Amino acid sequence: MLNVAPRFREYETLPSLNDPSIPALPPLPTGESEDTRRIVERFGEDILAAGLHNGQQIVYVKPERLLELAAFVKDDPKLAYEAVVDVSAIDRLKLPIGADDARFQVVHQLRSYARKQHLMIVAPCVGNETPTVPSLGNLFAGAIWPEREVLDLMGITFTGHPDPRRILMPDSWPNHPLRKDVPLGGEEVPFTLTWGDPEFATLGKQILPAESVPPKLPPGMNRENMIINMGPHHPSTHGVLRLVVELEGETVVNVDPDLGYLHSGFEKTGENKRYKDFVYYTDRMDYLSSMNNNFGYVLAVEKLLGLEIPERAQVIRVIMSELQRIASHLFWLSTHALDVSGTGMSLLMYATRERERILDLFEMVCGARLTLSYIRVGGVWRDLPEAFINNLRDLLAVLPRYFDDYEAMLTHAPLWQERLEGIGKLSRADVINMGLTGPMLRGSGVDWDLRRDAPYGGYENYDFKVPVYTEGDCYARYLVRMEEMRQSVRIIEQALRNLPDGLFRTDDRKVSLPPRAELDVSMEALIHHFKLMTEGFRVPAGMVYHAIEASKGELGFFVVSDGSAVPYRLHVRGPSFNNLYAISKMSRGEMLSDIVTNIGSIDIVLGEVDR
Amino acid sequence: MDWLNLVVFPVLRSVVLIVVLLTGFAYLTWYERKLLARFHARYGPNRAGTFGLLQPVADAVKAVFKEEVIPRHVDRWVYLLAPMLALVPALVIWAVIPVAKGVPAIADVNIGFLWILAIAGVESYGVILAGWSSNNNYSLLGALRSSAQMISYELPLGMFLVSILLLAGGFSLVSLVETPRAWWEWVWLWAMFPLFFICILAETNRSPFDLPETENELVAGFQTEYGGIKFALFFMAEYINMITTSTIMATLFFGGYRLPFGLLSDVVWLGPFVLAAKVILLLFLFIWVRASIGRPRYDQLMHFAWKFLLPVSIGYMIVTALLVVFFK
Amino acid sequence: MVPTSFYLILAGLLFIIGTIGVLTRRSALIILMCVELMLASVNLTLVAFSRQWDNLTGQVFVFMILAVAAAEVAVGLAIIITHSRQNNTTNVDEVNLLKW
Amino acid sequence: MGLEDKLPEGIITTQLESLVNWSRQNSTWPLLFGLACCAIEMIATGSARHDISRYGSELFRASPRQADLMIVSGRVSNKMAPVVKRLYDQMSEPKWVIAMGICASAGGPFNNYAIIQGVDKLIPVDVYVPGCPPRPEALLYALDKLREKQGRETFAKYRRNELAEAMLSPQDMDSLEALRAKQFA
Amino acid sequence: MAINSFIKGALEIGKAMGVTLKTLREKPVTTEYPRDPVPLYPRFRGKHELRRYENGLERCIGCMLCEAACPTGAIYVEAAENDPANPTSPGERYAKVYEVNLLRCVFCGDCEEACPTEAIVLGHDFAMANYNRRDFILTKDVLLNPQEAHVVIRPE
Amino acid sequence: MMTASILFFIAIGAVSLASALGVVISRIPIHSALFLLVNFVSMAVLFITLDAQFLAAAQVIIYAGGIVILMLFVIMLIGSDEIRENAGHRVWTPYVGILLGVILLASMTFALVEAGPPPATSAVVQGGVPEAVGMTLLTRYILPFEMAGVLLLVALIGALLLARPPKQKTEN
Repeated sequence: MLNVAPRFREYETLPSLNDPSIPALPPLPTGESEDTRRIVERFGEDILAAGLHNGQQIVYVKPERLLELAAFVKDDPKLAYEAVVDVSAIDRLKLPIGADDARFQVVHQLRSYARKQHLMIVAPCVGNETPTVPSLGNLFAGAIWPEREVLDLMGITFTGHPDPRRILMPDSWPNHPLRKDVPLGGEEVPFTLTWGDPEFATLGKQILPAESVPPKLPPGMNRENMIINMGPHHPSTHGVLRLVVELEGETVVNVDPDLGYLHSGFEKTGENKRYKDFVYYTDRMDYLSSMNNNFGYVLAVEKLLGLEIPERAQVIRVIMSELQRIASHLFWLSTHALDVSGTGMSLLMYATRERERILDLFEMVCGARLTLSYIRVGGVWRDLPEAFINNLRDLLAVLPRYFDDYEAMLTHAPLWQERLEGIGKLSRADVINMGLTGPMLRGSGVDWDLRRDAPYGGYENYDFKVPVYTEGDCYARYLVRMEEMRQSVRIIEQALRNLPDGLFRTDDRKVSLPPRAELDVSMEALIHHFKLMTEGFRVPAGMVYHAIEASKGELGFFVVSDGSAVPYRLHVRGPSFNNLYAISKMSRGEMLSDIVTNIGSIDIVLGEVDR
Repeated sequence: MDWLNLVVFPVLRSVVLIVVLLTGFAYLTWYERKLLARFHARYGPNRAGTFGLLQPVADAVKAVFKEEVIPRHVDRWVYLLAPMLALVPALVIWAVIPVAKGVPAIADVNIGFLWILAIAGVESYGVILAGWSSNNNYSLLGALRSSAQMISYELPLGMFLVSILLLAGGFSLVSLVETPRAWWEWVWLWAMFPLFFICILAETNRSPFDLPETENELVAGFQTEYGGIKFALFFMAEYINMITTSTIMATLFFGGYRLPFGLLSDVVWLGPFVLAAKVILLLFLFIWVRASIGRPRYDQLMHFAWKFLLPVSIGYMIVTALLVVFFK
Repeated sequence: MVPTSFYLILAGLLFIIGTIGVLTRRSALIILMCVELMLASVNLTLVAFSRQWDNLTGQVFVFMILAVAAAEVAVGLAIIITHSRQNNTTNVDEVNLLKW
Repeated sequence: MGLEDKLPEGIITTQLESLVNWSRQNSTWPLLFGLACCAIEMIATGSARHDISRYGSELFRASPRQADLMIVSGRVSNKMAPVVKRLYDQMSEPKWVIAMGICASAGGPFNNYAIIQGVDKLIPVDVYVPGCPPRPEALLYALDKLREKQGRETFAKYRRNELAEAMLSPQDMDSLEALRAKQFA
Repeated sequence: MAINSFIKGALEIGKAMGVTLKTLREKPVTTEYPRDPVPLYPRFRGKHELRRYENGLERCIGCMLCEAACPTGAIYVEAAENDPANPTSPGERYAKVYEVNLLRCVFCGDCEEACPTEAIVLGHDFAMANYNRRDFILTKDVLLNPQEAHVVIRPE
Repeated sequence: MMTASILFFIAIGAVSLASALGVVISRIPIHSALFLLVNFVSMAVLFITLDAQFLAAAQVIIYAGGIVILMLFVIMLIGSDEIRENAGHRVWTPYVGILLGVILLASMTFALVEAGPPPATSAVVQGGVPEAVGMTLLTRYILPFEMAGVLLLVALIGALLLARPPKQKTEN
């Protein structure tokens, strides 16, 4: 009916300097570690491969023994992998795999907090069109939601899954979008050339009908009680989260989160964009701490590239990351105060007022307020402007005073304390089993901070305290975040003291643009410039999971490269997504108002939850 | 002459009063928005007229010319009745408040205190019926909260009123203002003012006790389904209630239309201005509290009423009775 | 001055309406309301008589009735709530556990 | 519609019209409705530094029945589309829509299966704001643009429901489902 | 003890009210946007502009590198051979069509970075809101002749 | 003035009768409660015409401010579904009810007619003011007054016990 103008321009049609190579499989792990040896000893033939790859422990296991392996690594005191932090899957359709090789692989990321170890378990799925694999959901609560996500986006059936429903896409969605045979979708970008096309002729005038289907009652809910739909349009769900709440009086009997109202296809988009382009997309995931998102993504890619980063760039990254953490926490504080305390509450304005000053600094450095994409592969976008350091010093001098003001308004205020203390209680065992991270973890007595326990980006050089509270309630999480802001100020101060001179991005011309001055004098620089701008840089085939401590928790990027300039598989482990799982457990048996407190306390950003 | 006294004067007075109150309401919204803005370190409305002084006019005209929607799922009559029920008590309570020496707003009845109590009792109907008739779960929860909250806080409020009544020795508000009081009476009275103020906050659904409409939990609570002029009526009711209760507090605690130490007590026309000044100061308190204090949870609010305020108010009443018996 | 008989007639009519309500309606809540209606009509006669005979006893009686009414409503509503919680109805016809 | 339906046409109406338009310009209450990144900038617009309250628009109403302006701040996903439409339908006339940011305006960088490529496929948009996300000042500028538009409105528009006429007739309409199917065809 | 905690709570509330009162005395931090200019930092990236050389020639040589670099495909360039007698740009080719779709642009600055001749730059104009979707295609005309010169040549 | 006050009385009386009928007739419990409220308020007005201001205020405070709100609360709590009035068995009750009512009405009319008009009102009671009622209550009728207090207390406790949710097995 409607004709789409045939004007698609692919990057490949542009002059590229050497041919794109044939996609390669990520190489198998080599060598071994103590843990993999122990696992191989126990499971023998059923371990397909085990060892180290990019410095990570990886175990490939036959699907029929996956469950057993998971139980073993969980319970064995010498392994003690207590938590599943992420589950993802790879559709290997476009990779040169053998005919009898499984098309889908499920990848689990396991974490041992006691031993500070990370383990990746990969299991191929049985069946290529309707793949199945055993579910770890009964063993690790933290696997339930990620598995639902894989089920939804990849169409992999998890046998024995406690709650096998779609999670992000509408129930009626026709396909599983992350499969490689499903197109990206979207529409052509109009220019004056194509404005006349029938597709665009009706823009702004054609109002499409969109019937809303009455939602199904989630399992386990009783119609006799009052069912309340919180969201997707609700002031306190921090975006478009929908919570189906079953109430008895005002007591919450059951909560069922319904996600996907902001599902924007980040992963699929990432698999269709060059590595250099996806940095811009990471901004828009957790839009409150885009710096951290950039950081995490860039570190993962750099790990694949095996790139060394100049010292100055490292320090700048830390400064930015910590500033972003403060900004994010300030925004959390303001919205949390708003949720708990009401619209007139001044704290909303005060915390955003200080946040604006940080955003000013960002604008000065990055030219944008929110979507910064400042941290790039190989370093940072530009060097710090001259005035930046002084402005930052000024800000750092006053920030602690502002924090004192906030605490004067909240910390011991009786109403605030009463609203938060004992609300949303989570025990230490719970948070670990549910795979929660960040302040959720530290508020429940787990002394874990990736910056300290798995240092990245030079964090090992800084002296800072990781606040830990054992109460596990909203008040403890509040205290954790307040203290984190103060610690971030400390880190930035240290970083400012030791800010070295030097390059702000690597001079490896394979990934980093040559300086503008060189373009006019050096042919080689010009070639690099053209190549980086058209094709981007190539990343060696491999597989990596890299996690950083973002302001909301562990932000992990799982990247599979086939050697080209576009990621083959790009999965994001968003802290909000996994943390949000706890909302049901936190809110059950509490009051309706406490749901709001709990959401605020989890500190979710829907862009990251739904991706 | 009878007719003049019985019908014409009261009607005239009510008209004047209503006009004053509506203007007061309009500028209270402006006052609140401006003041709240300053508490928040910003400017507040300044586009409509100088200093945004025409802002209330814009709001009002807009509300009047907004489409009137009656959702299909509501209980039509009750839905339409509710905003009026919310507004009327806020207005009629004024009947007994003295605004100047010898000039009650409408009438100096000998049951002034009881009148206040009685009207406070029916105030909650608007909210409750709005919540119920909207046929919306959020509204219903708001209505339930409202009814429970109002009943709970009416008890300590009544106790406090009775205590003041004991001190005053009569039901008339005029005589309450006119009777001179000993210094210890004032001190004893003021000691209880914060608690009385808390009750008033709860009765007027003002932040931090705005639980029936808690935006962050119940979307807009009982008024979720109301828009246009009907919503404006609720808005009006809330703000006129603020003015009314401030006036009551000014009358009960701060000598109403009288200046301290009996200054200029013969200048009758000064009365309304003195009263207005006191009211504005009290309204400042309302807004200041809103800007500074978080909101409790619904059950905590109830606990506070029953487990703290009620016993304290009963104790206060007993002590007051003893004081009156032995010292007065 | 309105003659007392007017008040009495009004009270009587109200009382009868209340009675009819109690007898015809099946919802426990509405029956309770109708009982209140009857009580109120009695109050009216008492106050009217109090004025008629210039005697405050009538008003004191009304005061007592108010107290009784409050107590009655509290207990009655409590019973209705409990019952409706268990049987999910307020229909008095279905309250027949004691029937043999 | 509201009162204006019952008014005769004439000079008084014109005078009234400008009064009403002025009032609408100065008391545009937005719907408290945030979607994605732009919502954060929308909140920032309300914050002390940028202070949308100067326009009389700080009363973000959570209930669509009390709101005049819908700021679609962020990307609208396929799952969200019916909700957005429903919210818009629940707002009472006169109502306006600002598509804040490029995602709401045209899909922005999310040229993919999940995002509706422009919210104007669902609801009529009055002002589009480019930027990803637009600065708070850009939103304020859009608000100024909207005020300009509000100033030009007439009662007749609502009386004759010109808005509806401007839209295509139902048989020309394509449904969201069809659009979706086309993407995967 | 209830009374005791009440008094303590009252003190804390007093402290909170003190903080707000303190702010009341301070000057608001608001920037009165349309009246006062917005303080923008040099690196801020707003509306696109095409630059010329001082002699009036266009800088753009139609290399289409910006189009390739754009992560969202918001730029469309069609190059043509320069008329040697009356060149539009100093190079061999120039951009016959140069369009930016503002509603797809994320203002990331990659085009600016990619451009070898510094022809396309992101200016400081952020007031781009408009009524019609068709108004958001910046044609070469518009790009070359911005209403006000917002161009900031960044030192880097 | 005589006629004016009688007209006033008739108007209020009509309101009160109509609202009473509304209580009985209306199908939706909330509407019944609202009619009840109107009835009580009109009753309060009648009390004022009878010089019983204190009682009028008390009527509003207790009935309107307390009882009806409580009823509304309960109706909202247990859901205000309409009750099937024509429940299969016992279809005859309404008719018998109306019949009984008519009989009652007839007998009362008869009694009134029989008794003839009561003597014209003699004194103007100034006893409606709170002071007088209070004095009477706390002197002559102190015992009933105290008893009423006890009654209310007992009712309170009773209501609490009755409405307490059935004990569930908490904690599992």
